[in-house]
Amino acid sequence: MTTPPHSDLFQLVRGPIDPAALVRQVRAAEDGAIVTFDGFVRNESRGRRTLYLEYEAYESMALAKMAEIAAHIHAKFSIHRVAIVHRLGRLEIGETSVFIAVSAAHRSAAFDACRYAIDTLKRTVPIWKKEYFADGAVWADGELPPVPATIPGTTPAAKTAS
Amino acid sequence: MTTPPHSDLFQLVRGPIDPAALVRQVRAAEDGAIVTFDGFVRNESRGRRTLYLEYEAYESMALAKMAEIAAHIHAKFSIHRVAIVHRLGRLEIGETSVFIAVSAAHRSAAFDACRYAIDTLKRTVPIWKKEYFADGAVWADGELPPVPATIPGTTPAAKTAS
Amino acid sequence: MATVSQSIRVKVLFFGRIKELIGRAEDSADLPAGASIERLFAQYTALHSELAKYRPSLVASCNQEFVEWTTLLHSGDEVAFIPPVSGG
Amino acid sequence: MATVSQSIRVKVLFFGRIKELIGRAEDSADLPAGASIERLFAQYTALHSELAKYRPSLVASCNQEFVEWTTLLHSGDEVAFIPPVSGG
Repeated sequence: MTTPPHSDLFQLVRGPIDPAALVRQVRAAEDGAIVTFDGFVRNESRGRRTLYLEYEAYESMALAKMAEIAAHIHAKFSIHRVAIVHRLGRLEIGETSVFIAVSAAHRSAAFDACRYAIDTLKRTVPIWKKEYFADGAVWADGELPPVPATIPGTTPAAKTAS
Repeated sequence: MTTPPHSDLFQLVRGPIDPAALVRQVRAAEDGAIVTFDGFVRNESRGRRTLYLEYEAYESMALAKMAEIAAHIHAKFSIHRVAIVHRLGRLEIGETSVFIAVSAAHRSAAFDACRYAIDTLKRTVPIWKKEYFADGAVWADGELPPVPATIPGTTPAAKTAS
Repeated sequence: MATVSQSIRVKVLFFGRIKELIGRAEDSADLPAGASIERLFAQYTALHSELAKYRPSLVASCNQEFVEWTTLLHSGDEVAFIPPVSGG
Repeated sequence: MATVSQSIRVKVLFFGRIKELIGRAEDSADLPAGASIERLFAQYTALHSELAKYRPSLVASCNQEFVEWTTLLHSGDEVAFIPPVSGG
């Protein structure tokens, strides 16, 4: 659990997600609107009946990318706080895999920011979903994250000393 | 409480709104996404510190208009169910005045429909808010609902016999 | 056969600032047959002159539908003069 | 003074279908100084020829940032070959 300046929250969890707790995390008396996105396991995928899913993540990088999404939406939209939680491991039909809550003084920013957050999460956060069917399992088709423009010859600094 | 074909729900309540119950109302195994909007009482209004609010409604018409919004979003977007609840009476700072939950197979429809629902509710549902400040109370500036184009000379049928 | 000057009775509802101005939430009004909502409103402005200034910021409803002020009324209709709405 | 052919050691992480193909989640790899991520990937395709066909559908990361395959590595870097992501 990371709690940077705005009291935002980013988590990867292995048990059920508690939406009410996340909404409490972002709610404040100066706000007037909270928009939430709850993504949960559908019972079918491209016409095949899903049995269950398994999610895995590159955890340190996923949390860093979730914090990056939060930084972007604070910069782009007049929002107050955001909470982003993704569950890992085995998930049954109907269980929440991702939950995002955004608070703001006004609804328009909350809607825009929540949508930007889930859209960007799906394109850039290193999490993978394996779909289990009666006749086998497949890694879900996904999206290849874009590589940001870099200054030639530079390398990201190692986060830990070698 | 009205439960038309899609198991949609429209309510005007005088006690606290329970978001979890409304999310359960719209959630189904064939869905994958729920977007919610939670509107709650801010501690200020145009720079003045709010003490509390009072909401009143033209109740029968408000429920009819909420059902109309639901019919519109079912027609416009690929959604599954919608729940729309508005609270009436006295509300303290931080309390939820309106809660909307929309379920869908895919997130885009759920976002679009939820936003359309709250935007339309604010323009067309006959509910009024009185804001109480330390130095008095005012009816909130609102929006004048548009009158739909009508066939000249016709009148809406009375809902009850005279 | 209807008589020439038959009268009708409608139910009238008041909300928000209009309710405070009229001093009641509900009324029953008698009108000549064929009267419009505009005519009904004029009956109230005759009694409450301050009401007139709100006319541009009101919309009429008849039987829970927003309607034009020219809408003709019938016995049993439920009419309201709706101030700007501020739910949400 | 650095010697001419100093070698570096990097940490390599595998996820999803790539983890299944390689048969492990994590590895430690030795490379000549100045080697790129592309060069590191080539060391794995030499051992696991089926890996080559995934190259167009992978993006490289270095120290938790998405980077170009031409990025040069340094000792202690954490590298991953990221398949299309499917969170949410």
